[in-house]
Amino acid sequence: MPTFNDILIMVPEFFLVAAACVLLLADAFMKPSERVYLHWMSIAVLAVTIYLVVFKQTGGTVTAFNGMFIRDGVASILKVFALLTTILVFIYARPYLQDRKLFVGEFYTLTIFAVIGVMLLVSAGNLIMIYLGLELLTLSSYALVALNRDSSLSSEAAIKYFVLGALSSGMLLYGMSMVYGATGTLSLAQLHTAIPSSTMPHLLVFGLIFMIIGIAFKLGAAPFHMWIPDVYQGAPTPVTTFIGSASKLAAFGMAYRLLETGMGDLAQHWQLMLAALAVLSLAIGNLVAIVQTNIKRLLAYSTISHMGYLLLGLVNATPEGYSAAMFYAISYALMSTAAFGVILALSRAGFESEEIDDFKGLNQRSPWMAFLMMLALFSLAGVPPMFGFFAKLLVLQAAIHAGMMWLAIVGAVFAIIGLYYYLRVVKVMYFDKPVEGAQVRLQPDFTLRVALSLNALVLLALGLWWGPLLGWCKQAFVG
Amino acid sequence: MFNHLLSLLIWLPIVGAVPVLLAGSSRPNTARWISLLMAILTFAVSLFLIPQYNATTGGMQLAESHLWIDALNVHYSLAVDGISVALILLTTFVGILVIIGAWEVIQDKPHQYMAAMLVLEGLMIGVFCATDALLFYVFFEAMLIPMFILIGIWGGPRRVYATLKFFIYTFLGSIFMLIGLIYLYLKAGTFDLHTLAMLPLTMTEQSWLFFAFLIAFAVKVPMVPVHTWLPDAHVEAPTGGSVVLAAVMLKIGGYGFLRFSLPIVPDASAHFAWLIILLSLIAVVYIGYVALVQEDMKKLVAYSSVAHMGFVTLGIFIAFMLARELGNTDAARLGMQGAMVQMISHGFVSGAMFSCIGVLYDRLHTRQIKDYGGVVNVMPWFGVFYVFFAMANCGLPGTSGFVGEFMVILASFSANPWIALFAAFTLIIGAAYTLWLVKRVLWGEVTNPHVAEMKDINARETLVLGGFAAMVLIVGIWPEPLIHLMDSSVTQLVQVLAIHKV
Amino acid sequence: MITLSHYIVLGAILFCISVAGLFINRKNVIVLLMAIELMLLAVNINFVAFSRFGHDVAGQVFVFFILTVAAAESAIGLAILVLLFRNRNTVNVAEIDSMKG
Amino acid sequence: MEISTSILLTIALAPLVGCLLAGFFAKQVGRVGAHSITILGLLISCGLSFYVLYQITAGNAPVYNHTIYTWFDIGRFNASIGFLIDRLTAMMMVVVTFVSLLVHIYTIGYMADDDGYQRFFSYISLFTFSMLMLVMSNNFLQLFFGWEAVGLVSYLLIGFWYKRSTATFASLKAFIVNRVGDFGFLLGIAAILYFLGTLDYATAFAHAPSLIGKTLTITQNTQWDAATVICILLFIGAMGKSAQVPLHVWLPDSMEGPTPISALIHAATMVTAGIFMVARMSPLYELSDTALSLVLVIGATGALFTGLIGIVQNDIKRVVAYSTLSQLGYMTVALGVSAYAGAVFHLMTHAFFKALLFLGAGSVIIAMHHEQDMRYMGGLRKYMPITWITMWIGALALCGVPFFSGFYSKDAIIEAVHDSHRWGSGYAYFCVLVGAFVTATYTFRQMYMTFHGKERFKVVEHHGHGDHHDDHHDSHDEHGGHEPGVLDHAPKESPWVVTLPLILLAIPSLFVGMFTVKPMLYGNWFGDAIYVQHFHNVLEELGKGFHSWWQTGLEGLTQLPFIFVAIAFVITTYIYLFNVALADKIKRALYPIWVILDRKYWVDNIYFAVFARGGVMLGRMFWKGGDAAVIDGVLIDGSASMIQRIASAMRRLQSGYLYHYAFAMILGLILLLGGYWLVGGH
Repeated sequence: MPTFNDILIMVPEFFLVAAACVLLLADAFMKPSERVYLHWMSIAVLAVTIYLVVFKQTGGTVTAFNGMFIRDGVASILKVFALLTTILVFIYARPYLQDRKLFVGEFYTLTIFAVIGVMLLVSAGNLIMIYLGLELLTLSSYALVALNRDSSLSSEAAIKYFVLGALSSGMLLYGMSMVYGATGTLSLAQLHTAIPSSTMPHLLVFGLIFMIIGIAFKLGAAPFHMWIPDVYQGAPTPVTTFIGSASKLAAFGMAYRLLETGMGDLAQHWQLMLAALAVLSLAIGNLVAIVQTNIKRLLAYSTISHMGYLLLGLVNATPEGYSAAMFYAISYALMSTAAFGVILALSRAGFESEEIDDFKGLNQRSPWMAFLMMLALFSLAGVPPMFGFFAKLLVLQAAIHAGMMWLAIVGAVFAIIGLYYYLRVVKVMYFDKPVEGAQVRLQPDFTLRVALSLNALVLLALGLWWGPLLGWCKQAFVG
Repeated sequence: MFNHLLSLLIWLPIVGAVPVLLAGSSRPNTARWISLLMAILTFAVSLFLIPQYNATTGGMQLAESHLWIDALNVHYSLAVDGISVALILLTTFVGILVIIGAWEVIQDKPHQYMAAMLVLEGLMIGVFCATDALLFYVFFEAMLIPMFILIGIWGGPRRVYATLKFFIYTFLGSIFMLIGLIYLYLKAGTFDLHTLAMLPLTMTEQSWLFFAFLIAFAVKVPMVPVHTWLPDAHVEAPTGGSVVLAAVMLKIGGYGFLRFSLPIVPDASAHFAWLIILLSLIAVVYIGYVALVQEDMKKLVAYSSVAHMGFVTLGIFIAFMLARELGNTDAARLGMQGAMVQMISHGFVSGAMFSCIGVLYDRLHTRQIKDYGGVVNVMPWFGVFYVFFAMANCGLPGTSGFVGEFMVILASFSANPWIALFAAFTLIIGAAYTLWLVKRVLWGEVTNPHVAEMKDINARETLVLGGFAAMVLIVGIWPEPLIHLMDSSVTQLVQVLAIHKV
Repeated sequence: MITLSHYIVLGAILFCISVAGLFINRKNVIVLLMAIELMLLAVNINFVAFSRFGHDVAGQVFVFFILTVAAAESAIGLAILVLLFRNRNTVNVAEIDSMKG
Repeated sequence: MEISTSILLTIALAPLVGCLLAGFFAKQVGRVGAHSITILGLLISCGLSFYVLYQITAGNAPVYNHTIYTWFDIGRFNASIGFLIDRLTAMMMVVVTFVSLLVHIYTIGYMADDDGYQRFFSYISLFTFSMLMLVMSNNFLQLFFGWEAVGLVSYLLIGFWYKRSTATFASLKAFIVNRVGDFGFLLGIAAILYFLGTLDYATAFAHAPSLIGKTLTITQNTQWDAATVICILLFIGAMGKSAQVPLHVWLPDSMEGPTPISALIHAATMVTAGIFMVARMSPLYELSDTALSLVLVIGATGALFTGLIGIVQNDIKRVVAYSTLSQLGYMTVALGVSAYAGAVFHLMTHAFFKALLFLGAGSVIIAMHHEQDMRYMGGLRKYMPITWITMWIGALALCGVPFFSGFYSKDAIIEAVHDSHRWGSGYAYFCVLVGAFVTATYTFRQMYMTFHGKERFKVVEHHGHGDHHDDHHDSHDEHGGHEPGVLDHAPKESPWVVTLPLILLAIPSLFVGMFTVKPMLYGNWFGDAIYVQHFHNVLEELGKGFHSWWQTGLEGLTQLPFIFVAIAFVITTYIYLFNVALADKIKRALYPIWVILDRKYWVDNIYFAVFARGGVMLGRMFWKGGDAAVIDGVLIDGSASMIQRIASAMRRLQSGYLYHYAFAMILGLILLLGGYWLVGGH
């Protein structure tokens, strides 16, 4: 029977659900001019949730509702960073939304619901919870992508996302059903113990394959990546930022829960599969990014390649590998928020600032913004001493440790190709002359500037001192 | 202060770049003076290395070590031996001249230029101090960013191609080294270079690691056939960028061989020494011919850099042949010392050559040899320096350019007369391309009316060229202090490379 | 005698039809929504069958959740479809290709 | 009493100080200041050199051999800067500083109108410093330093008139050809270090006998004798510096430089460095008959064949230049038969009379307003008697007419070759004997064409510009637009600063042989500085027949070389004084031979085509073919563009159609299932 203790364990989630409802109600009674309060309230709510997550994290693994919900270090770290990036998304989004008359309560509530989905997903202890968390996240995301109702691109992106998302969750479910059939349980913990004694190993692996497709889709690993470029491009940029950051943390959490917590004993099978997906993602992501002219699309392909690197960590299938992958997910979330943050900061009403050419000569017009973007790009490219380099270092190490030297070499080779397109953007910002008439916003909103500066500088700071974060990640998986 | 001398040296210019940047484009002179002050301060601090470093005992000294990344057992550990001290002094010295050299030349965003230079200087010093492989790698790669910016913003018309080529080429090389380092870490559980040197490795492992290190450092040196980024980078880089690139950055490749290939994979290095020696000789002969026909002054000097750096790699790897196959450790030391002196000397000589070309470029805005001719008619003092540096470039005794080449040739004769024969070919081809350049640029009648309007070097330029000239002359006439500084370190290296790991 | 296999095969067939519907259909987006529903039904059949034959009720509980979520999913799907039609005046799948490459 | 280090340092550094002051403070010190400072430096240097020579010979000072400072010290190898002063060095020091001093004085007159006055003084002082470092060295490192430093100054001085493209070309050529020699020289030094483990002369010579039996592995089956390898490599260096065939091509072109340096560097001192070096290395050369035979043959070839070219030259300086080549050949021949003392003796006499001939030629050139073509001269003796007489002294010395200094040295060489049994000595004897005839022919031809016969120039008084001295600097190139053979005013004798050196050089050209022949050639005057193995020692054999300079002179009158000279004298006198047209007739009759000589055996053309053109072609091939096409084109840009193409192709997969996206997912599913079936399904 559920006890009060179960509720206590889930306090952050309960608080956020309640707060989301309150915000939804509040929005209904607010005048458009007062909506800025909603903005700050949302941020405050997320901040309080972070506090609750951190405060509640007592160490060790705690479960609630008969193992439906797991609260452990992994979940807490992922939650903290998901909430944190969401706060950043909110701060970056406000001027953009205001300029486009999209500054509506739905954005906040839907995003918060999506975050709740993230939190449930990473804490799921049961296949049902996985499904529910995932659907809460994705359904909110579909709506968010279509937020700009007048945009033809947004609706196209939304329908593509929706159809493919539904297909992937259908496959995930189909896989779950097979695994359920082979083991007779939906609980991840029981699954773990039931797998070795299962009488239907093939069915189990079939189920695993379908589930991996669900994970790969969420991560955006090739060949299940096709939605990423279109959705990244079509969605309003703040939504893209959210999908590119918090959502990826959730995808990592889901992968960890399903593959390790649930199907850890099948590691020998899924390691190779993930390795194959990693190679494909690295190749497609890095190569196709080279020919992009739209920076959102470029970052979309870069996401695909980064997910390839993340898989390099997962392939290891040891706590060390998971911690490397989580470290990578966190670094990626921070880097992509920073990169999209700059895009958001520079866009104005009627001007999206999403073509690479719009960044021409940025160093002349706004050296600081150019510098921040450069930090983000070098971090994404994995150039020391940026944060992104150490993340890559760890996943390469994980791959080598797993005995897949070839995979690490593939990763390294594609890192070189990847470097090219990041440098191309730096080149445009620093070495090209500004185009006449391309008027990006040069004095962005104050809070945005502060937050963005912090965000980008953290990439440098964490590059110089990333030990504690790695320590937490390791501890989360070992402890 | 002496406990953290090395940290101070690294961080002083990097932190010093912040006020320079803050001075902004509206106060260029403030930015210039601050950066000059920082450069001089760094040089002054680096001078303390000489009394603080005990050259007679050798070994790594002035060590600092702090745990950096607990979870990965990475240390922020710094230490220097004689070779590092020499290279650091070279870096800080060139650092000052580069700032002075750019004084009025860089008019576009001088604060950013100066800041990039200072950051670059700090990072390069970091490379020479790091005794943790990962820390080394971080400095090694981070260096690319300011250089990328320097070439890209203040470079010539094809700067984008050149700077991208530079960055990607170097990155390509080093990423394989990173994989090698990770492999080593997984075996040893640490990135500490000293521990890695002690790590037993099979021949197969060593061979793979050797090539991983080779590609990283070969690109940096650069060795044939991965040298083609250098001419492009040099041609497009602003003068200061070229100077730093040639004077210090290339040395990092040679330095890397000493710190990584030699102690960690000595058997593979010995086994493949023939390959490096072959490539070095190709660099001397083949690149010499290529340099001969260049039409762009900077390209010519860039190619000559490749040829001269061939002596560095030759000297390092000839030591393997001498110490291992022939047991001639004294000759091995001679070769290794020659390589080291050549590194320092090439720093001064190539830096000076590029500064000279910069002086010409600032006046005529072309680097094509055919646009010049008869420059000495209008710029006699410049002519003095130019001829002097040209002579140093072709290794005239009495200039620093001679010392290293002389020692390497002497040592390689002891290994195999044929190697010495090809190496000594530089005497002919080096003189041919350098002096033909001098003939076409300096001598003759003034044919281009723009040349006739050129003014002789001003006090600032004289200071820069004079600084280089003084060092070239001092090292050339009396190299013993420099050699003494590095001798015990070189001796230890030679002892290390004679030890078989398998 | 209808065995577990029959149900599984039925589920598989339904799943295949739905998948085929997704990528063979080049006309109407609404057909896609139907295919998705069909896929979920295939999953549901699997769950129910496994639950029945495995004597475990959890599978059937899952089916309830799936049905509920599917309803929400359809609602959102249709809403997006409406939006798309409003912006494009078409729901033809072959015409939704303004973003590519 | 040992010579003090400070005296030696003063000798070496005084010219350097002069050079720096005159060079870097040219404006401040002015013209007078520049020549005063440098001449003062040279006076000190020269005076002290004489003092050192006196101490060494008469004062019985011991041989000085000390290190000044250490250059490097690595393990058992060390190199240092230091001086070795024995009789050989002392004699060289005197020759160098004395000729240099005279050339300094002469320059005051010769370069009076030149813009680069101070620069010139600075250079020649620098040269003196470098040359002193070379001869005073006690080790191979410093030898190489001096060796290359004199090369540098030679480069600077040949290209002194940097506006002339011929001059800059000649300077480049000289430097690079010298570098070819230095290439061998450096390898020779490396070989010495390898075999003997030291760069110090004394140690190396002491260990020289240990070379016997040692070999150098060239290929697996080829072993070369160590001493031979060392000596040949060192001799390659000497071939470059002393302009021996086939590295002689730079010396005639070096006449593009001002005449004083032709006298100083390209006749008296620098070009004899190779001879000096081989003599200094005699303990090594004595170990290898093969190397000495090579030296002999090369020297003999040069002595005859370069002399032949001199006969067809019309440029007054070039005649002397080819004569220098030929005389250097004589010295080399002497080395080749182990008559080192003979070589050095000839080096000394040659330094005097050849410097005299060059300076005399320079004096003529001044008078002719920088016209150097002898076809526009003639009959100058009445305008410039001092030059005329002194040059005749030099010419007779050069021809080896008895009692002149050249006679004693040259005759000794010819006799030594005659007595030698070394392989190649027969050929060498033929060469030097015929060479004597050739030498006399071109020398008398030159003297007649210049000073005797009809005047072949016109004097046209120019008006319209005030001071004609002003256009002199311009006239350095292309003769200022003058018509050849047309002078502004009549030639006149040069000023005393020019003629004084001529006279001072004429004295030793005339007398030095008589007084020094006995000790230097036969009296073992050099002591330990030169080492000859007993059974090679041809001079010792000759010495047995030597009684006095007077008797030798008288005997010389009846011997074959002098008879050749006499025949040459008769022929040339007849042709150039009495039947001028005959010269042209002979030329036409022997046209093919004339062409061969005029084209200098096409050696220059072949070198230029093969090494210069060929080098540039090779470089272009490497550059365009190797670097640009293969490495950059195929590997770098090629892979980049291939990646770009792949990317463009892959981009098309992202078609924008939902059903393709879904299909991709199904493909992924099939891939995973298929992979499982293939890899782990069993």
